[in-house]
Amino acid sequence: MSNTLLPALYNTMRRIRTFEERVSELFIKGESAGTMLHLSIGEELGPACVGTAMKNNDTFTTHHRGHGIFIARGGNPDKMLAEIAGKKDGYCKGKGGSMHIADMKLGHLGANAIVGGGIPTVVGAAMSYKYLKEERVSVAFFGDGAMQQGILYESMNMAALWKLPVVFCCINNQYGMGTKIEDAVGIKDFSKRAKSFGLNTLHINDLDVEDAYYKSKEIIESARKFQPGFIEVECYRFFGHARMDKSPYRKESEEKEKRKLDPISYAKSKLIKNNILNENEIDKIDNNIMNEMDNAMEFALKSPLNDEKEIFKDVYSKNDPMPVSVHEKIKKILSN
Amino acid sequence: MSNTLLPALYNTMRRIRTFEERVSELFIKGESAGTMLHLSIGEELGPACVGTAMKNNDTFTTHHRGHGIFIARGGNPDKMLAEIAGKKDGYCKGKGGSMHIADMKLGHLGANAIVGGGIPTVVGAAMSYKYLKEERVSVAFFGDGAMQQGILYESMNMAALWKLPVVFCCINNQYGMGTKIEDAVGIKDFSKRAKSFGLNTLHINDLDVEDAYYKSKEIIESARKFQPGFIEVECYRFFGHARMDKSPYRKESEEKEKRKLDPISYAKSKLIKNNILNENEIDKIDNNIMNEMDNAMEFALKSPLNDEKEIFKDVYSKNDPMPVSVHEKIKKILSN
Amino acid sequence: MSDLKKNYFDKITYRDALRLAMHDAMLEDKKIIIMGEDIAKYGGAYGATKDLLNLFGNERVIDTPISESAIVGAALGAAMSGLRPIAELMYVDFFGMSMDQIANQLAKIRYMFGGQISAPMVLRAQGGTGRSGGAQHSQSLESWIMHTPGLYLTMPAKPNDAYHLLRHALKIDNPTIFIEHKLLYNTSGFLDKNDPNFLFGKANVLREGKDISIISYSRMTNFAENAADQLNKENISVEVIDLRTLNPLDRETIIKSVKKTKRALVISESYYTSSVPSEITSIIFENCFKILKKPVIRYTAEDTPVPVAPNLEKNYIPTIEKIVEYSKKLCN
Amino acid sequence: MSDLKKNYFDKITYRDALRLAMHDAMLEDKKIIIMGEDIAKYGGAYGATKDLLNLFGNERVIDTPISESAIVGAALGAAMSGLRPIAELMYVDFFGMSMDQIANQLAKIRYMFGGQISAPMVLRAQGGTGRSGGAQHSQSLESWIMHTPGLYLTMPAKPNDAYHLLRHALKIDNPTIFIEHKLLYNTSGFLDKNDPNFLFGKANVLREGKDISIISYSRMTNFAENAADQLNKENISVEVIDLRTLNPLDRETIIKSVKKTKRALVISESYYTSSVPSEITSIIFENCFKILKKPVIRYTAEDTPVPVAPNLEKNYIPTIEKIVEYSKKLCN
Ligand SMILES: Cc1ncc(C[n+]2csc(CCOP(=O)(O)OP(=O)(O)O)c2C)c(N)n1
Ligand SMILES: Cc1ncc(C[n+]2csc(CCOP(=O)(O)OP(=O)(O)O)c2C)c(N)n1
Ligand SMILES: [Mg+2]
Ligand SMILES: [Mg+2]
Repeated sequence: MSNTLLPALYNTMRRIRTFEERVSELFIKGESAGTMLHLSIGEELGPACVGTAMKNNDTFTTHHRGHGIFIARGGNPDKMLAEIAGKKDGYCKGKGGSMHIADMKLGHLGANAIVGGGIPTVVGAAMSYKYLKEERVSVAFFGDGAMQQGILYESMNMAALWKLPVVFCCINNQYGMGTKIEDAVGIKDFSKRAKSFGLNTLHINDLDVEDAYYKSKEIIESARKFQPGFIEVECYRFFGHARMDKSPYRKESEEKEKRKLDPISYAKSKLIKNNILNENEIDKIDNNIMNEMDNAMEFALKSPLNDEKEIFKDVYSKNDPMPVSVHEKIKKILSN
Repeated sequence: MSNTLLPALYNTMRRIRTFEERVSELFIKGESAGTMLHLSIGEELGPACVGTAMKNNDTFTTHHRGHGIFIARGGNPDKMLAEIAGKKDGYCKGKGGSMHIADMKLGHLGANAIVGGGIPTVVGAAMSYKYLKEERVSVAFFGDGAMQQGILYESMNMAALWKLPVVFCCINNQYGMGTKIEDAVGIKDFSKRAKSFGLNTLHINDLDVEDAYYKSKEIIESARKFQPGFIEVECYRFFGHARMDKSPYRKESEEKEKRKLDPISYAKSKLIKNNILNENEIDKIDNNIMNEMDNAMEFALKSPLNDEKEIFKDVYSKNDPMPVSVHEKIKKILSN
Repeated sequence: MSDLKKNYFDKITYRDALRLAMHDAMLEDKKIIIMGEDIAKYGGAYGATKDLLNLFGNERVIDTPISESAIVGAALGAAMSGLRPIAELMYVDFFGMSMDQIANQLAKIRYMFGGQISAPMVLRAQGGTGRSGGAQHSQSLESWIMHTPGLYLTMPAKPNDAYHLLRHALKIDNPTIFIEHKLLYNTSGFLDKNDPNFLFGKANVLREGKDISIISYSRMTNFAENAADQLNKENISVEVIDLRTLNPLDRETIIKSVKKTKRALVISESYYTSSVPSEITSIIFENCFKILKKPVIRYTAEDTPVPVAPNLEKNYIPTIEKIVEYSKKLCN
Repeated sequence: MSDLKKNYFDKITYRDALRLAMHDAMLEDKKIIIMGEDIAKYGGAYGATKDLLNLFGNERVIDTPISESAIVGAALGAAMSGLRPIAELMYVDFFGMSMDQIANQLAKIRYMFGGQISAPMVLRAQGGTGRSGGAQHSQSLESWIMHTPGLYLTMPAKPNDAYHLLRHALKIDNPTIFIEHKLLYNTSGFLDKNDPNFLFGKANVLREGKDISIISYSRMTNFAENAADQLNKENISVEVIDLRTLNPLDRETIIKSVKKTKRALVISESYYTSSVPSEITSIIFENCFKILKKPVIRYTAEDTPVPVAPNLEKNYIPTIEKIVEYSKKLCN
């Protein structure tokens, strides 16, 4: 056990939470592009442990609730918040928004707004790594909802059949929108499903991020040796599904109870208990993160809007003509 | 054990085989509608045992290789062959052909040319039976290829979640076109997959149709009590994938070997050994079936072609206008 | 929902008109069930099925797993077996997940099976831009559906039509794709439950005019009306046609109108190419070719994915100002 | 495949032109892999990938499970990660199974991700009637694709074009949907590997004429040529245009031709409504409106599912006789 691991994991989790709080603020300020903002507050453990266990060159896709994962993989909060605000300096020039953040340089093959949509991408990425003899693993992150999308099973089968360096990582936050997992599946034991397709499995169901890190690492390293894996991280979505959702479909008492299972508080206690960091040191970390995220906020708010022409860019490659605008077409017809 | 069961099962299997031989003949005569004819020769055990274990009011869908299943469920060979010939007297007026035979009166909710396409149909049918309090089971038949289609897992999950009277029945003939099952899946144990979704399972892997019948019956009756099930019947596709396919992708020696595993010969031996029927009696059964199928052939060949107007019928309900033909549309434009 | 028997003049929302239609239909016909993601407890992503769970119970109002393909397929199976399901896809963008069940199964079973069986069901979905949903949550994919024989297709713009179209679709035997618009739920208008003028498959002439016909459907109808009001002030008399159903398509009303006005502008929020607007443009040209004073103009969204940035999204689709401008140009 | 460097004049089949294109491309570019159902050992349902497994091995020629959605998705992932996959769907009818990966992912990733990445891949599929495949194995679904911005779309009619279009598609960065026709594989024609006239995105004027333009693509091009020959004998001079690519669409060639002939017939095997032919019809009307002598006619398959019965299937799509008849009527 190292004395730097838990602080690093704590730092990551705290950065995720603080980032998401800023996203919320952006929304409240009326500066977010739309309201489809899915926060990972309460779910920081999975992104932190799996994200940290991945290596530099490893790649991943995420679901719509993907901010946390990308933060854990080194995503730049400035460009992320700018993207969420729909601004020019965002990762995707504001054209993708919260649900489509991507960064090829950091191996982020894309967030996806289609439940399950980004899963086969990692199968293909892994085919490529294997063929090109690159020692990389590709990880698909998705929610418990995607466990009900057929494409997951098609992808699992391919990964097992072709022995690909792939990990499927399910962030099971107990809900798909307002539907409790019990109302969405016949049997909750997802590892059993993954095993039946031939995957290594890991089920994380407690609050110790350090422990989860070591276990995740094993799965990822097995995948690197062509034994694909599956990780389920059970957690709880502390707040509503998206920013507009007040969760009327679940009891406040449930929320209260479940919010006590906070991986960040747990890590903090452990840091203190094990004499790795003291309260002051932790406060300092938290403050640094606050500053970082304040700056990101400022960056996003200051970032300019896109030029109208941006609508037509990036549909086809730079070598090819851009689509002709409807207005140009009409002009031409009228001038006939 | 009854003394009428095995003869009945034998009869069904023999009828299936003889029917399929006629389909082949129809093709050779150049009288079939197209060449996409998928024969179930060698695979008669599954249709016979599961088809016989189902009750009168039970319903089913089949895959593209569905003739045998429908024969086992009482399908009329006259109308089936006429359909395969694309004739007016066929089950679907020749508009559906071999891959879309259906008969609502006999509970045949349709053969489907899309691998996996007919699977969720039985989930919906079962929802209906449960809601209407009808004691019916709906069975989806499909090939091993459909085990790789996501929709199967979506359907299994729904069946388990809602405790529906459904059975999923995989006729595993070891091949999907020219691809051996080993080259299509990571792990061959399909029951494990089905179990992980919450289904009762049964794996049939020998030649005793009587035994298979009793086991299938249990699964079906559990389904009737709202415990959905899964049956895999392992068998071997004796001939090519469709009528044009000479199976160059597999060794003749393999075929020879595997064709020895003939459920019909096995049943015949058992009938004789157990003194249920003697050779002569069996020959008589076989001859009757020959006659029956000869008549069906004659019926199909004699059946008239459809009128051209048939193209436009059955797109919308009888109360609604038929689609206007392209020719009518053009005529009108030209007359403007 | 206590005031069921009331008529609503100028005050029911599009959302409530839909809820009421489902409510009234379910009261009348026990074979109607509703199934979809978060339509029961949550009441639907846009609230269109709110309270129905409490009123009709979880045997008839069914939350499903997130399995679009099986949702459509199961609804189809139920429709073939004695029920009359309403299935909901949360966004039309999810047609992609279920297109086989929609286009290869639902649309074709009656035909493939020689008329033995029909699939009396309604598939509700919701489309359009306006909430920065991005490329995968903002599309208008009616063109795929209109290109699929066997499916009826309706896209109401008004609460009254939403009510009656849905009620009607729940009485006929043809599978109907019923597409709502995310920005219409909060709009309101009158509802006349006994509307003597409503006819399924008939377009609605919302404004009579003599200088130009503006033809559209769904949310763009409201844009067209707004533009027509402005144009009226400048003495351009606009005929505004709301198609309401795209299949069946009321060709007669379109052609009759353009034969009168001799000018036509087709407005849609879909992509430009190979689309519903291409179809309507063709029909008008084909039938009014000799008398048209100006070429028909189709004004649509751009042939690009939908951008998230609100400033881009706004001009990505037709704007009222531009509808006015193009109308004027056509009337020059 | 020993005669690789040869040119084939009047003797290569469409099937072999495709095989050769893949072969030549794979020799040149190690990043090209092929994946699909039964494309390796079996050589493809229509033989278009025969022998490639033996030549390039199972690391590059990959039989997949029957999982259309994951096939397209995995190819996309590989294309984003350094490879240049050719994925095959056995029938265009299976677009339905994979439409989310095609239309929501493949078509949109470049845009959604702000131009960071592209998906340089080709998705081959095969469509059309003629083998009694029925409603789920005989469709022509190019209209769905043409209605999806972000996807290039090609539908060659001739071996030479099949070769060059595929070669080109394997060099560019845009994802290309490449649709073949089941009845073209056995047809043959010339192949000039160094064809100086081939230009991607350019329509091919197969016959120059002055009385009428017949515009089509894929198998219908051959019908058009055949009709043109008959019409020629009756002194009607037909310009036959083979579009070859539908996106990009060569509007200029279409418009230029019709401006000359003043009459146009659009032929396609797709459904009639809301389709590629609607689009082309609109474009011609919009741009040639004033000089057209007759309305543009679009002659397509019927707006019904495809029937299996061979006698019905034959007249379900355009016939050469009727193309001749309608051309004459337009030239009256
Ligand atoms: C294919 C598809 N179906 C439905 C939706 C709408 N939707 C967005 S998020 C969501 C819930 C997803 O639940 P889960 O996968 O558990 O992720 P979570 O939101 O809990 O992180 C749904 C139904 C979608 N975006 N894509
Ligand atoms: C969705 C879909 N993909 C591919 C095909 C083409 N196809 C027809 S049958 C077949 C093999 C199916 O194998 P299996 O399910 O094992 O059935 P079998 O033919 O062995 O009875 C394939 C790939 C299809 N019809 N539908
Ligand atoms: Mg969840
Ligand atoms: Mg098989």
